Amino acid sequence: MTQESKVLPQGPPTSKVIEQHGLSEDEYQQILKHLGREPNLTELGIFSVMWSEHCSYKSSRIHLKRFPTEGERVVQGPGENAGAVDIGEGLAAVFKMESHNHPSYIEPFQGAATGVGGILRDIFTMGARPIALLNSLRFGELDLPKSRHILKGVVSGISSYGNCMGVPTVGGEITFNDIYSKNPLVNVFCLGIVKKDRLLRGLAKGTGNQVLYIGAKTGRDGIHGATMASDSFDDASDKKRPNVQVGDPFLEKLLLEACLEFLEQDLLVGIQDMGAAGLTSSSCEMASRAGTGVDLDLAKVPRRESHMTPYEILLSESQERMLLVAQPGKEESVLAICRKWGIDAAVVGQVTDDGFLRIREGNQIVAEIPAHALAEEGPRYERPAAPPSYQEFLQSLNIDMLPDVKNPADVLLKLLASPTIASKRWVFRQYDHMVGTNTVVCPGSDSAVVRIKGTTKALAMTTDGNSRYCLLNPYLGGGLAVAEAARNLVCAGAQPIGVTDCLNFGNPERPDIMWQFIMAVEGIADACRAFQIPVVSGNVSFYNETNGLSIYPTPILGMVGLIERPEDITTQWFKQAGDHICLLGETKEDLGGTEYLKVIHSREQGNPPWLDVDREKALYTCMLTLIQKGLIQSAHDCSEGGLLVTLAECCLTNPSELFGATVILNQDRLRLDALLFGESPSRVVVSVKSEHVKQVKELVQELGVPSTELGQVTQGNMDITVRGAHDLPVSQLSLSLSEMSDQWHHALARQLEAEAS
Amino acid sequence: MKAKIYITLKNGILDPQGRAIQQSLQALGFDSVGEVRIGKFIEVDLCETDATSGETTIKAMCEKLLANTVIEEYEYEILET
Amino acid sequence: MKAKIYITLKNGILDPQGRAIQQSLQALGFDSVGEVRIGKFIEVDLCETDATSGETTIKAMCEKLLANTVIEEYEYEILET
Amino acid sequence: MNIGIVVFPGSNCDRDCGYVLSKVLGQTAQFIWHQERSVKGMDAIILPGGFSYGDYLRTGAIARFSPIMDAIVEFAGRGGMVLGICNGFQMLLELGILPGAMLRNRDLSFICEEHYIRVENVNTPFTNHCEPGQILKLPIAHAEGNYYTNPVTLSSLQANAQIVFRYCDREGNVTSQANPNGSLDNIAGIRNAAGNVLGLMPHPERGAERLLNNEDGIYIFRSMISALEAHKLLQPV
Ligand SMILES: Nc1ncnc2c1ncn2[C@@H]1O[C@H](COP(=O)(O)OP(=O)(O)O)[C@@H](O)[C@H]1O
Ligand SMILES: [Mg+2]
Repeated sequence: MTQESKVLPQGPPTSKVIEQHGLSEDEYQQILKHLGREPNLTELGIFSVMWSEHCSYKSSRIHLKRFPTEGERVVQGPGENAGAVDIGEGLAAVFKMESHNHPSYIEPFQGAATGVGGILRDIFTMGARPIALLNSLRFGELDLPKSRHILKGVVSGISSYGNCMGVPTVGGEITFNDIYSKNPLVNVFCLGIVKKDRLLRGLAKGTGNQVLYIGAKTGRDGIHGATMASDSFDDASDKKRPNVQVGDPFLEKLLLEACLEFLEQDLLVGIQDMGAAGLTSSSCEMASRAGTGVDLDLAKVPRRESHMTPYEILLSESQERMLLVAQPGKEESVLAICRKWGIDAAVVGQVTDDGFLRIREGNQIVAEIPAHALAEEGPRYERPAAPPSYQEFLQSLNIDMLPDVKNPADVLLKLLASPTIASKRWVFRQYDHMVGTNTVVCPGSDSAVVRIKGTTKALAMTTDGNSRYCLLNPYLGGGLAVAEAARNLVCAGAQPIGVTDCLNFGNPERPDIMWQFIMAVEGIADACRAFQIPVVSGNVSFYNETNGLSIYPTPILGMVGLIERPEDITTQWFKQAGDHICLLGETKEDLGGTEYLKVIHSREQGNPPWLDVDREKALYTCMLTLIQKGLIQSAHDCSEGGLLVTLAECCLTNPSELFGATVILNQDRLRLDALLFGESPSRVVVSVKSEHVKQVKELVQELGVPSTELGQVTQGNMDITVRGAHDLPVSQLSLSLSEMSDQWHHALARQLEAEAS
Repeated sequence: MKAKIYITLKNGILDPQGRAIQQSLQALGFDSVGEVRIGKFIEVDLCETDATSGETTIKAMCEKLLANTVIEEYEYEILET
Repeated sequence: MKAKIYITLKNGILDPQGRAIQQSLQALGFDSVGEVRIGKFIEVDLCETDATSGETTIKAMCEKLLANTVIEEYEYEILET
Repeated sequence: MNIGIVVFPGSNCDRDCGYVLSKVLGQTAQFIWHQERSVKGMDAIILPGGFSYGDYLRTGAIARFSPIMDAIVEFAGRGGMVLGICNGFQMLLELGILPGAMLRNRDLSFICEEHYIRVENVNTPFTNHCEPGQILKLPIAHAEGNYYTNPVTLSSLQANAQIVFRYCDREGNVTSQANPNGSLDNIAGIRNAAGNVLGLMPHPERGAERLLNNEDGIYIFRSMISALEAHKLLQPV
């Protein structure tokens, strides 16, 4: 075609420029092949972002194939803006999780806020109204002033964006470890609801259809955000320009309402948000998915700053922008809705049939690249992987060298006050977790539960991950995270129906990191397969490394469960004095990698507990059966801090009153610390009305789940007696509720409000 | 002495508040309004008397706490009282 | 022309933000810090040339929208450009 | 009853109010876009919570200039019932229909939590279903609910029983500990002198269903409906 020769030549790039764009010699050769000529600088920039780790998944893609992604309920698996599962009555739940780690370190408030903005757009571009947000956060220990600063900034960023959008932040998790002091993690999960047959996709279908740009004007912000997330790229000429994007939640709220109106009136063929790599990634991905091309005229793109080059416009990561393809003849209606909401909008191009992403500025072509090459034919690497040399040291732990616990009451109080375990109320009271009037179970139980208006159904959601387990044994750590997430859901009375993941790791070019990644993915994949929970979306964040120090491998899972009847919604806290307390599952000598070892013995070593998949599955079936038969008052899974912390939380978390407990434990040849603070998985503490105890026992036995009666809910202290051989008491503790409650409820606020001097 | 500190967003950084106020002023009929940028104005009382050391203090306060130098810049004035 | 507008809480109204900043500054070791008051700093571009009419416009904008005179007071400066 | 809920750009409790009125209480809820100019046919108006115009500049400051506001001011002037919830309350203050202004919360952060409030005046169309001194538990969710007014206005609010709700503890004691945001005199809600306009920071629409573990907000909506019905009986059209 004659047009091809007209691509604006800017001179072939020098090898220095190629290197600055983070492209290897090999990758550059591939670019030459795709183009059949030298790229100009704009084209080089486009390839550079699209083939960055962040956008192309070049190091992870072949491994992610291991995830089970199919299932009866799956409506949309990985590959779209978000995944979707069928929840019945013609509805689908659309969800995904994303990371915003690096920006949140540079500018905690804006970094976290724009992270929330991005994940929300992923959900409403699918045509779904977002109804819940969750977040998983990792920070350094709070004795560092910098960690407190980052935490406060991140929390207020999430709160300001989510609250303004009117989407409740209903849950999440936070853990602390110095390994994150220079690489905090901010992973955000969002879920929305859509009519199944109205699900929208990021498709640029229909030759001749108009391509529209709506939302914020394009500025120079965040140019190279995607490469930044993929490496430590810094272009000297860009240095003066802060690489920070500022979010505008108000504009995004307008975009949300406008998009849902487009959907209601059926005006669109496809839509995608401009996230990483902005206009470039949205246009070429939409074309590539549909097998079409897209022709864009940059002169029509609304701009915030003057004298922007095509390079800058194409790579800008200004927030709150979307690209959409209108149904033929419907452009005017789209524009009218934008006018109503006061949103900038412009027709910027059209769909073509030649498979090219063609960028013009006025009548000049500034770039022309096969869309498929950008979106799908990026490099794929099977990077070398090998266990780190220190792995054996990490796993070696001679527990007999450590003294057993002498004063369990002191240890419990210490654990309750450790920020990883302490109440996160200081954080979630800053999140509007009730807007939308759907939140049945607010933050503070194992899972958040949100009802679905117009049905009797509800969805339970949780995010989980234990990076210490993953450090010690990434395969087991991956599986344990899946198990814990699913256990949290069944404790709320929900059947797990789908999962999304956010895989946060160090530098994939290091074999030890790659090994962690591969093992963790395998662990997650095997567990999901065993529990039949499909992975429908996710995100990978590599290069979480500062000065050569990587974070612990931190895969986070966001899992969704379905509750058919409101009466099955179950919470973790005790409800009534006199109820019986039972432990389902078995306590073993599982001290490796526990919070107890870290807090009390300053060790992060050993092997995490073994995950017995069949036991875990039996537990799920058992829990759901008990709950659906109405036999359970409360259910709380045992995780960080072990049995004693679990019991304390059952006592302390009821929003209307505190309860005590009288509990007798048998030591059963276990170390006392393992019994009280070990973290054996597949365990749940339930409370049962006395008239149901017999029935519960029978059912549990029938379903093959080990169980132990522990005692009763009271209005007094938490009294624990441990009996050894011949039923002789070996340890007795009595903790006042007010003391425990004071430690647990206020520890975080105290540490955060401690001012540095 | 007393310091007046003005903190504004760096050039090129999106100012959503300014934009909303601009639109609202225009809607109110203030047609001559162009760009609006919004920042912070901080008054600090200092019990120092030496102008140079006062200035050093103010600068340090801005860098350390008052301005977020990733996205903001600051100016100040020092008034003897 | 350009206007610089300074909006502060009226005297006598407790300024929780100012107090929090004062405390943080003191905790950071800025011992000489006394009272801190925090306000807004708004820059408005105006395509007017007449100083008097420009001033009238700015005043009207402040009274109508930019300041809430129940709790706030304002000052402004007009700069020719 | 036909209750109009005004939708501003950035409102986000509009649909929640609509749900309670129509699905829980069986009334007709009608959404009114802020650019409309009439509230004709409405028996009462709700200004819902949210972040109108992002709450940029000041909460409620930009929304008060919406085209619909003239009609609402006129409606209120005629004795029409207007309920401002959270951001709606802030708009009523900016409009000057209610006296005072909101400052940032004492601890500067957004607070989402259930709180107890004491009903101080049951002779209003918004509280006639309550007992004097009744304690309601309702969620608050705001960053600027720290009510302020000058001493003269405060005493006239007190003297005229215009303070309708005060933050209190579980037993009903109005203490500074029970005050979540530093609000003057623990004020959680006030009415105008005529009594037909109420602004409050807590969200009654979030406390209107057993499933959500809170039904205390129903008292306020039921009061409104009763008052409207009584009014209709008095003045048949
Ligand atoms: N770890 C993962 N597991 C499953 N799917 C993944 C994973 N990482 C990425 N994906 C899928 O790959 C696609 C591209 O993801 P991503 O690039 O994060 O989207 P975005 O462009 O919105 O950032 C998405 O559909 C996502 O769900
Ligand atoms: Mg996306």
